Amino acid sequence: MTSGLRSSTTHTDVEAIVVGAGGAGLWAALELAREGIPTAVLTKLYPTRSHTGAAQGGVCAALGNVEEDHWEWHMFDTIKGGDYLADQDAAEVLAREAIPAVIELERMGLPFNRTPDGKIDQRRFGGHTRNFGEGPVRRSCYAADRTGHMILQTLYQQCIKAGVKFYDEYHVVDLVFEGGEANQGGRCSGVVGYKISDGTLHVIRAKAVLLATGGYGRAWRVTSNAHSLTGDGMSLAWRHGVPLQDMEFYQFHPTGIVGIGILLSEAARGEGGYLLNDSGTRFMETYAPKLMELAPRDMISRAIYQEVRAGRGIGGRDYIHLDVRHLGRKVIEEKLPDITDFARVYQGVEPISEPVPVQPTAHYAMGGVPTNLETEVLADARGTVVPGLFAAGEVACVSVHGANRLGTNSLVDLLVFGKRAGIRMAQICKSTSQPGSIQGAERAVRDELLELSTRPTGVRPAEIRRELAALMMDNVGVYRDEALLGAAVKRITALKLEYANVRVEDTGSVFNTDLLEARELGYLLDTAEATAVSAYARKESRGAHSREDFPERDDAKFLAHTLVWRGTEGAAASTIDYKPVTITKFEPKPRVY
Amino acid sequence: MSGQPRSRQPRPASQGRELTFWLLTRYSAVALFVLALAHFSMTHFIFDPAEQTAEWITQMRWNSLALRILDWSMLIIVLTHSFLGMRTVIMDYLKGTTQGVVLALLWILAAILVVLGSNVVLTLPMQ
Amino acid sequence: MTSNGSVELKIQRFDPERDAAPHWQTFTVPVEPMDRVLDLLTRAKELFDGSITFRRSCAHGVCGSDALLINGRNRLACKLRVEQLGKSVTVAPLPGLPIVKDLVVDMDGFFDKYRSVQPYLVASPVEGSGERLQSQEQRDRFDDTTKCILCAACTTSCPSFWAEPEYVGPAAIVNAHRFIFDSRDENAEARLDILSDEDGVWRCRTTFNCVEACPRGINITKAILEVSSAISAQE
Amino acid sequence: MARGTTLPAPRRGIRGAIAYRGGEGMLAWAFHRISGIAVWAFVILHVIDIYLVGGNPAAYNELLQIYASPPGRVMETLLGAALFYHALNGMRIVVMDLWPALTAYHRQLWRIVWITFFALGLPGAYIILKPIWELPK
Ligand SMILES: Cc1cc2nc3c(=O)[nH]c(=O)nc-3n(C[C@H](O)[C@H](O)[C@H](O)COP(=O)(O)OP(=O)(O)OC[C@H]3O[C@@H](n4cnc5c(N)ncnc54)[C@H](O)[C@@H]3O)c2cc1C
Ligand code: HEM
Ligand code: SF4
Ligand code: F3S
Ligand code: FES
Repeated sequence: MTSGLRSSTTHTDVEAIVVGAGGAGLWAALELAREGIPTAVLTKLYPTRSHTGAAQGGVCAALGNVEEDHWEWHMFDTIKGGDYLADQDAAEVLAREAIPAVIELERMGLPFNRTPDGKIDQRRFGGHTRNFGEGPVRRSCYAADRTGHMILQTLYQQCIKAGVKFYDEYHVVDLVFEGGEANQGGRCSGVVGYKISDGTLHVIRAKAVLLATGGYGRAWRVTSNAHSLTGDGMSLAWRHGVPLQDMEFYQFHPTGIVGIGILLSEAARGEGGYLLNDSGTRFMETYAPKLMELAPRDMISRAIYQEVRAGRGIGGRDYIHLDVRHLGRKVIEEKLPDITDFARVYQGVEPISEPVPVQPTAHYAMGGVPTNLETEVLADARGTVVPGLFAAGEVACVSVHGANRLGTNSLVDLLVFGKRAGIRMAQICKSTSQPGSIQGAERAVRDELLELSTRPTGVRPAEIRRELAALMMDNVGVYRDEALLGAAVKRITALKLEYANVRVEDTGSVFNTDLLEARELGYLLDTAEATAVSAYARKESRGAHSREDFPERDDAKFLAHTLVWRGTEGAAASTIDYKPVTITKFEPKPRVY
Repeated sequence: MSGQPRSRQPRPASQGRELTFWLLTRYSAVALFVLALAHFSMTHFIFDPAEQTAEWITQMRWNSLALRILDWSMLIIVLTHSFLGMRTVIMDYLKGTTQGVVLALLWILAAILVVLGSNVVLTLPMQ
Repeated sequence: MTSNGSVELKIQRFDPERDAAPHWQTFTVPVEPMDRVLDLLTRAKELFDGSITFRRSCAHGVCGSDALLINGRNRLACKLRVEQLGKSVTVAPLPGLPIVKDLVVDMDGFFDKYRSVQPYLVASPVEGSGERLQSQEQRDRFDDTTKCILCAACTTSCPSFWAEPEYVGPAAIVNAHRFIFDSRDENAEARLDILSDEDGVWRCRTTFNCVEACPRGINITKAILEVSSAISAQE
Repeated sequence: MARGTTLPAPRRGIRGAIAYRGGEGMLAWAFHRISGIAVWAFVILHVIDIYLVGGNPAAYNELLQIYASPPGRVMETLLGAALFYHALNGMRIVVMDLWPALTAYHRQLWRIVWITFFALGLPGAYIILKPIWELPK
């Protein structure tokens, strides 16, 4: 009987492991290489395929190249944008270190657009303001409409230059702990990687392991996220006793292409595009009379839902129109080339003469694996560090984004905390000794994979995945309430049971994507569960989390981060705890724009 | 498979040979654009092939030193250009030892043609 | 959305653990109005045969995972609407690279070539805490070639590459160009040297298949010829 | 790489070129190569026959009869066509080599090649072929 994996196992020793080669992972790898730490970067995609490359908008840093700007302003915007749930010490680090990080990127060769005097050019972006909210400021550094692409390329190039060792197309299927799980004081001592091209397992031992695996947007049906964003890092850590933080805060971007969710960037509205309902009215008048289409993402997404729910979606269906026709051909083609291209290719719509159908699309996880400012993973609300385990990028929750992330701040997060991760890991590698032998550490996951790939009958993973995605869209979407969330938690638990019976058709050991997709579905179910459970427990509305049964923000009870631990296998009972928000400079105020 | 593909080995610094060949092909192409087309027009449009017997050629065309020099330089340029071109074609479609053998034959052929052509254009006595 | 009927999806299959040679398999796949070829492949995998193997990630033409030979041309499956192809769609792996399984090819050689042109900025350190200066004109000089997503559609569409797999190929040249013409870089000479060897730029025969295949609309041939000119200017 | 399995040979070389649906550029290249090889073959012949002008004039004149015969003229016309196409397209390439920006207009250049080819080539062919029906048999 053949199965998805081969019996041989390879053992390797390094000092540091980076899982994931998006912006966060690459920068960490680069710092480690600079310190001469033997490092292995494992990534299930070729590094340049990582989703960091999809980011268009830009990366904010208060360089003040085109007008006055200060990191304190950036910090304030980040905190207010996050509805005061962001940890303010973290937001300060973010805003301060964004500046040297962007400069360093330039020095690494990133081709930023330039001002007339040759400096990095900057433009406006939603939610970024001058003097604590007085008006928009030009803070977003950009490279045409492909800033993320250029960040990814530049960091990868520098890694090549530095001779970083990549394990391309290795899917990390497990973390290895010694001395107990994360919540039992255990230390992370390595990972188990599955080499996609030949189905062999690779056990790699190290003193420091970084999770930089990105988000889990594929849990929703309509999403801007890549097929590969399945919450691997979050789920693997969760399975080993690490809690997940603030999972209920998931950002929906208001303007995704109907049905498939591909993002039409905020630039369309920045340039003056309208949002219209079925009767052709600019409905944002009712919801944000001052800012109209430039209100924050969470507000607009909610407004769209309200319209659709009131039957004012286009043709009574679940989307509205983004209209840029009045901007004229020149503006549309020159300033919004991506949107024009996407609308043409993916919808067959000509934005110059037709309005573009859009709907909110699942976009970004504010929550994730809890870490401190040094990117060390935390085991509990008291801040106990899990030795050897680190997290940075979208997989992590530091928390800088609080309850709602501002545009461009995710890229800043990758750079600042990716770099910090590398530096901290290098320190740890220099000051600790190699963990004990991890021979046989792959046994558990080998059994799981074998079981999964040799089950003779069962449902197709695609069926569960489809149902999960629809469920998350309907019940754990923009608007939530007790009934929806309760039903979601129940259904996810049931789906997890069904998942125990999925059948993988491909029995080969070479490039078995069928097996890996089934495995990824398991990660998605975990992250979906954590999200639904956390959302159910948070009885207030804050940032991206909108409870119709609790429409107000409740600072008295919920100015706190949610931590959720995974229940034992088969049981839905996850444990929840809360930890206080760090407030340094800015007292929480109502969030009005 | 024998050894590593070349792209994984450190690449030797270029000796400039490929560049030279590339440039030679371009320069000779431009020259030929004039020479070869003029030659073809002369032999086919101005005169008719039927008129151009061996005697006619020796008496009329090669009675002028200028025309002889022209014909000879064209011979050399055409041979340079077309044999460099054939080298490319051969290197594209034939590999390994076959390639080496055929290329060697190609250069021998080229040398023979230079000798044959020069022999008649340069050494035939003027009338 | 309402169903639009179905199309014949012909896929080149190859399982190294079972097959001696690639063969074709046809599926009748239901299709929705805005479907792209990637949606068809995904649906065929979900509905009919989980072992159909291909790479994909971003699903909107920015990661470069799913360049395939579709109806005789190299295209990104996620950027090509089925409706533009008619009722029959034929999908094969990128030509000229070893097949690993079904539509997945071995890209190692491709990335080796990319790495061989030193695709990274080489520049002496700058003083102070600020950025290097560069005018927008200097920046525009190499804008086109910064768009590359390393999808390999170009290199594997090139007759010169099919003829000589050691040809460094358009993708690598594009990425060398990106640095050769960057005013901040100080390593142009080394890259020009690399690209002037037997397997370098001279193998380009201005066939333009690469340009037509490039999902990012890069004028690759122009970049190649600019590198050739730079080499001849340097000598 | 998959252990223990040989990778199937990818489509390469001439077979790859035939299977791929290239555009104008690929056609231009294929014609250029074919015409180049054809003209090269003729050049070999031509150098040998010219050698005969000195070496064996009688033999040369006999050969000339073949060239001047109707089939010979058709052959010469085809040769002229190959040379003319190759020359025009060769200039198209050289022009782009010199001014890479012109690559953006390679299709237009390709069209110019064909317009010139027919505008000058058809009258040329007429002149070469005319004797077939005008000369006394
Ligand atoms: C369409 C779109 C546009 C965006 N635009 C912006 C913007 O303009 N500005 C902004 O600031 N943010 C933007 N974002 C958000 C931002 O791009 C992402 O949050 C960020 O890129 C995440 O980077 P990362 O390094 O954490 O992970 P990613 O770039 O997602 O990389 C994840 C890496 O982990 C690897 N990996 C995952 N699982 C495994 C596993 N099991 N084993 C091995 N490897 C694994 C993957 O191979 C990959 O290399 C956008 C997001 C999207 C979807
Ligand atoms: C008269 C006899 C000629 C012969 C026998 C000849 C032959 C050839 C051959 C065999 C090639 C190689 C084709 C390839 O690499 O695919 C070639 C290439 C070329 N020829 Fe000619 N040619 C002739 C005349 C011309 C003329 C008159 C021109 C142009 C004005 C020309 C321009 C070129 C160019 C530019 C190339 C290079 C093509 C490339 O590198 O892609 N040739 N020639
Ligand atoms: S140049 Fe274009 S076709 Fe070639 S790898 Fe880059 S993006 Fe793909
Ligand atoms: S297809 Fe090949 S021949 Fe040149 S123009 Fe492109 S690299
Ligand atoms: S899936 Fe990313 S380019 Fe097609």
